[in-house]
Amino acid sequence: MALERDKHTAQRALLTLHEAQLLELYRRMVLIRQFEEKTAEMYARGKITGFCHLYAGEEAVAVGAIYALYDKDYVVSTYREHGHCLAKGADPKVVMAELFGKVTGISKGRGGSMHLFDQDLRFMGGYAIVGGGLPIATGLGLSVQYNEGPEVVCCFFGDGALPQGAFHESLNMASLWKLPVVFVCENNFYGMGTLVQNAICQEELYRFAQPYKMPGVRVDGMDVLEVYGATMEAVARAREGDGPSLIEAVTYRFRGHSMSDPVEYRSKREERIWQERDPIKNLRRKLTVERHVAEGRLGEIEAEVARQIDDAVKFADESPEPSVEELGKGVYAGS
Amino acid sequence: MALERDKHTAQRALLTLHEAQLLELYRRMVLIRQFEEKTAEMYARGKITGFCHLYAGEEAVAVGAIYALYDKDYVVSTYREHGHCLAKGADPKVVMAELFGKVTGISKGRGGSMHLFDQDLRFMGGYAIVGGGLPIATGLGLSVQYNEGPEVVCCFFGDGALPQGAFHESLNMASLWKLPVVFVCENNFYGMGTLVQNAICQEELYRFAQPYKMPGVRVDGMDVLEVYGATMEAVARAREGDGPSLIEAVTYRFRGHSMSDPVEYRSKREERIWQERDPIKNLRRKLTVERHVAEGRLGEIEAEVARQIDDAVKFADESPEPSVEELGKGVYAGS
Amino acid sequence: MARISYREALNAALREELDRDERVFIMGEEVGYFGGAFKVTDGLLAVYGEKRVRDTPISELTIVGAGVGAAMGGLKPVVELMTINFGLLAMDQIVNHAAKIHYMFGGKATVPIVIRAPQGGGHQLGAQHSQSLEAYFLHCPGLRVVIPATPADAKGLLKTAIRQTDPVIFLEHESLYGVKGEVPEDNDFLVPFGQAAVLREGKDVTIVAYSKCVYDALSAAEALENAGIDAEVIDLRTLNPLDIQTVVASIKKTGKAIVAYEGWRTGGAGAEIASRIYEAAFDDLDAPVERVASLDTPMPYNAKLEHAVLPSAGDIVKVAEQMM
Amino acid sequence: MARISYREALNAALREELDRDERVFIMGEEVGYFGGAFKVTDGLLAVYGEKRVRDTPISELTIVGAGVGAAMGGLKPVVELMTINFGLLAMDQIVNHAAKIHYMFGGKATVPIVIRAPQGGGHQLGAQHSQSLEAYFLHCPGLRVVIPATPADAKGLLKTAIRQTDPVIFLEHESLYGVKGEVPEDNDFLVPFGQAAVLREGKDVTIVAYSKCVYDALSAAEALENAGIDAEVIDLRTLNPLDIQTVVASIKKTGKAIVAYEGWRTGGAGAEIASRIYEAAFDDLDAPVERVASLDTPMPYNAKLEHAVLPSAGDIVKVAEQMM
Ligand SMILES: Cc1ncc(C[n+]2csc(CCOP(=O)(O)OP(=O)(O)O)c2C)c(N)n1
Ligand SMILES: Cc1ncc(C[n+]2csc(CCOP(=O)(O)OP(=O)(O)O)c2C)c(N)n1
Ligand SMILES: [Mg+2]
Ligand SMILES: [Mg+2]
Repeated sequence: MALERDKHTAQRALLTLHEAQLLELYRRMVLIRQFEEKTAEMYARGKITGFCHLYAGEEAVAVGAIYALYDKDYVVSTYREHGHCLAKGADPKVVMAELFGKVTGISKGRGGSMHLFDQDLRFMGGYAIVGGGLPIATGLGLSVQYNEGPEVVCCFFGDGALPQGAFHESLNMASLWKLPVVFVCENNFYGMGTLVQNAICQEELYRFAQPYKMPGVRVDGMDVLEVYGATMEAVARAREGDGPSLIEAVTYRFRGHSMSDPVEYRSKREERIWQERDPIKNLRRKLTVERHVAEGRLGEIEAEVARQIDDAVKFADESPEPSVEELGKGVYAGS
Repeated sequence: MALERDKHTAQRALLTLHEAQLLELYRRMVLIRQFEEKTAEMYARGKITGFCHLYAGEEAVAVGAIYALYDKDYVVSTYREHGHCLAKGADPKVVMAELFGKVTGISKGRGGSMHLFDQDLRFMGGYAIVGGGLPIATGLGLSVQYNEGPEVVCCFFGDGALPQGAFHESLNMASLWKLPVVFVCENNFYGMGTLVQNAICQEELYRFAQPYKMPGVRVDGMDVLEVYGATMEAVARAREGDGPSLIEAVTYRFRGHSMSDPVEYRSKREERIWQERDPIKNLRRKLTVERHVAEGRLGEIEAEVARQIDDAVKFADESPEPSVEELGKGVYAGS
Repeated sequence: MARISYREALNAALREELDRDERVFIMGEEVGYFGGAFKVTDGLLAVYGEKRVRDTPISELTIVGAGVGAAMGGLKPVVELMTINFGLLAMDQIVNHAAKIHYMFGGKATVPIVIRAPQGGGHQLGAQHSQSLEAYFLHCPGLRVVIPATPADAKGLLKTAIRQTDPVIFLEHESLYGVKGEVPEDNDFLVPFGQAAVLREGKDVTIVAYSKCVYDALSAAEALENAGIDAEVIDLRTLNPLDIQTVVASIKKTGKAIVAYEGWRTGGAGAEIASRIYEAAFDDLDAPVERVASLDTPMPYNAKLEHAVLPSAGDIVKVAEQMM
Repeated sequence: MARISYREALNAALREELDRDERVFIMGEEVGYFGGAFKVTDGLLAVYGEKRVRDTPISELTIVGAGVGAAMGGLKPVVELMTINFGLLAMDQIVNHAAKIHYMFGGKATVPIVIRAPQGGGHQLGAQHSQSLEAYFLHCPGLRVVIPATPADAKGLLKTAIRQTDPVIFLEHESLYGVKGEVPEDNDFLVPFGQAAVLREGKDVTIVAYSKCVYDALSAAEALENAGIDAEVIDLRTLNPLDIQTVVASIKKTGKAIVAYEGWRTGGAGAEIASRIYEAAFDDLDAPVERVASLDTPMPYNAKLEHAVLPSAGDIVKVAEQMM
């Protein structure tokens, strides 16, 4: 466990980041939270259908890690990717439109909640096969190295992906070739209803880094600054050509696995403990107490985000659906 | 590296095993060596075709590991499995007949060199997909545990299998469920023409055991007693219900990857060094020097094995081919 | 007889076989505490315990491979793939191992594994979660391919699958779990492999279907009746073995055939079925066999688009009318 | 023109495209130092270096997946699977990822990857090393499926595959590497996808084939000539896109068709081809389309058995004679 060192990193970030930067972290987390709350509401109202996996509770991981990246760096994600996509800079309008299945959506209504993508933002996709994104992230890392580019690839996946062969094959290949990939495991203790210790013989997931000769750290995934600090180190290493790292961010999803999960497998008490560790409240406390930011300033951000989310819903609602005539187009890029 | 301890284990085995047992180890290694030399000859003469991967040089691994098993214990192997199959007690006649594609072969001429199988011997098959045997061995381990049986499963595979997802998935599952499986990695430094360090970021393969919370040891795979000693420990553990182990046996294949490999990728010098460590000469030296076995006794064993191999070739040669009429039968076990 | 759902029928089959044979056990992701992603194994853990209802890590290749090994070790594993889409990770163990072992080891090994998997589209789950992949398994000697449409068949075929000795791919359609029907309660109610069911007799056109498309075929037949077209509907129930005789007997009467299936049109099971029809009944056909299937595109998320990709009763009606 | 082998033609195509486009690189097991298990990439490492000719660990799933990612990152990977049999480990990355990404991300991502793989039987390699799996890829929208028979096509189609923008499954037959033929030396010699080649004109029966079976079809045509039967031989060259027009035009003339392919008969590409023929030329057919294919069994090791499983020129001749 590298918790001591990381607490230190977090503290340093809190003290050295400009207020504007800290507020930006706050804004992004609030954006994700409000987006997800609105998404749940829209799902309940039947505006969104299919599988929908919310990110509420885990905001510090996406925001902390992605804030350590440059715009040109790549992000690869899973089916629980609204947060990563928004943190990478996607306009909530086009994300919400995608969830609504509209042609204005980020994937033109063809992808849905699990398959957001934006080449310009270098948000390289949400993949719905557990472990499916890791080989792709490895390949993106290879393309960067091939082009002697400065970019880094940040790949998010859940604890559930660790028993998948793809995880191990990717870590080996990335390490063997010293590819600039930061593997971020979001350990939220559950893969659907399965506790991590019922799926993996090793609960300290960062330990899997060791045989692959890469740094492995466990960080508090409810603390955006700690995630940010650890990712900064991993990114620097990757950018220097020193190869990949594994970050295990310990976090918690506040809601069920997907919108249809009644979450019967965990206790109210457990949920309460984690809600107290809410990453947004966590940063709010630090900002107001240690950096003396006025509550009002944070309130303004929240209100601003709320307007943005309302606009997103309005945009999504008013957007047209893709035309059925176009259906067969785009199966092939060529001809 | 656990070499010190294992040298000690080997020495203990040398001192505590009965002479008859040591001679049996010797006999089995000689059987495999002579069988493989004859196989090469028969291949050159066109009696054997297809892919054929010889085990010469690695005899100490199969013989040492399998001698630590009871008859009822299971063995799972790869395409380089003549040695494992013979060490598990197969009659060289039916193995040779299989290579000749005869109906008297151990797999009725349908399997060939890469697919030997005998349920009665609990030799559970040679599999030609790198990594393919590991999940199957894991499942056999599950069947033993399910039936509360005393058996252990011993699974052989090459260094080339370590970057395969199946290896990791199997180690995790076996450890998570404490299955009685002994994973024996034959690290002969090459997967076809690829050096292990060009395929795996971690050359000390036994280290992969660590995150899976199972013992991992590296042993001298040219010393049958050392392999035997390490396997005895792993088998005892498995039989006690304490779960799987990983043994990395460092060894060397004296010939090419398959009969068609001109072995251009390694140096004569390297080959010579390893030939000096020949596991058969190695045991011969110990038997004559430390246990005062007469050279003549060993010569008798060799001559006896030579007769057996000649008989095997004769049997294979004279056996009939499977009938083409039967071809479509046996695709399904039922109906 | 009891009127129960397809899901309940599967659950009943599992319970009965777990009771009947100690060697039978269930293994898969979320099959235990969660009761199965589609609740097919609901309640079984409580009754049979962890030994016989085993939750696994997310490791499809090794789940199937461990099932193969367990079967070789004398057990009768019923492995659930959460959906067939994830089964693509296990293709090596299914095609290179499960299907080959009995034959390539000279008949000395058997692999009595049942691999159950939900499949199909229609729930806006997008490109990676909506596939129907029976054609892959049909094109692999050594595997039995079972694909029931009704609750009774779901029960009877699953019990047969568990009792026999070859690897079986048992494909359930995600849209059918809630469908109800009369199901025999008899513990020895078995539906044999390789016997298609004529669900509706008719003289003008034969609609051959399986899985969810059986219902589309039946609706189409009703609609066609109003238009004065008398359709016969056949449910194949298993694709391997494939009961082409029943289909041919029908075509001798109708002279026309439509094959309806949800897989992609190109290279789907419908191509094989059509080819077999031609080979066996060329002279009896008045028109080419028509295929009604999914369009050849990855599944889009948008509901209207998805609806347009999937085959429907309406599509069958349209095609049947054009054939007349 | 130069008279070179299929293997050399592939090697030349790779060299030319490596020279032409900096983004092109090769990746796979043993492609570098070893020169490829079948020596297709022989000599390339020495010229192009490790960056562009990359040996990989044995990790099929991640080799293909890394190729997909590299393609999304702007490169043009040519991935070699040592044989298609091992490609079953990579089905998830091929079918769930490579084939879907362009469509499911709204057309914004492209995956210009070429996945080359030897396949086929005939060398006594047994059940796990002798498969022909084109049907799996044909049944997956989003993939192009290319399967050349001649050295010239091997070169021209591989170059086209590398230059275009969709994922391509490029299947080579292990028995063809040594086959020689005239191959254009022109650096811009491209063979377009979706254009079948009429290799021999005839008026009595159309033999549709691809890959190694093209040679069987040509031998059969010669043998049939002696028996007074004039066969037309068509090499499809690509299965997706599938040039059914050329086939239909031929059948309009001959009235009879045989489809010859090495995959298992049931559910193979031949079923699709036959279905398309019926759909487009039902009234022109005098007899059902005949399929000549591998028997539906795992491949046995014994040479005689293997020979009996595989389709042959003799089988085509026999079927053609029966059709007359
Ligand atoms: C290969 C594969 N197997 C199974 C599933 C079904 N499934 C979807 S999410 C999930 C759990 C994943 O848990 P984890 O990786 O921890 O991510 P989390 O949902 O906790 O973010 C499962 C089993 C899948 N999508 N892909
Ligand atoms: C999945 C898979 N990929 C590739 C191959 C081709 N192949 C056969 S043996 C081999 C090398 C394996 O090396 P290793 O595991 O070290 O075993 P060794 O031959 O040294 O005993 C390869 C790449 C295969 N059989 N299966
Ligand atoms: Mg999780
Ligand atoms: Mg090796």
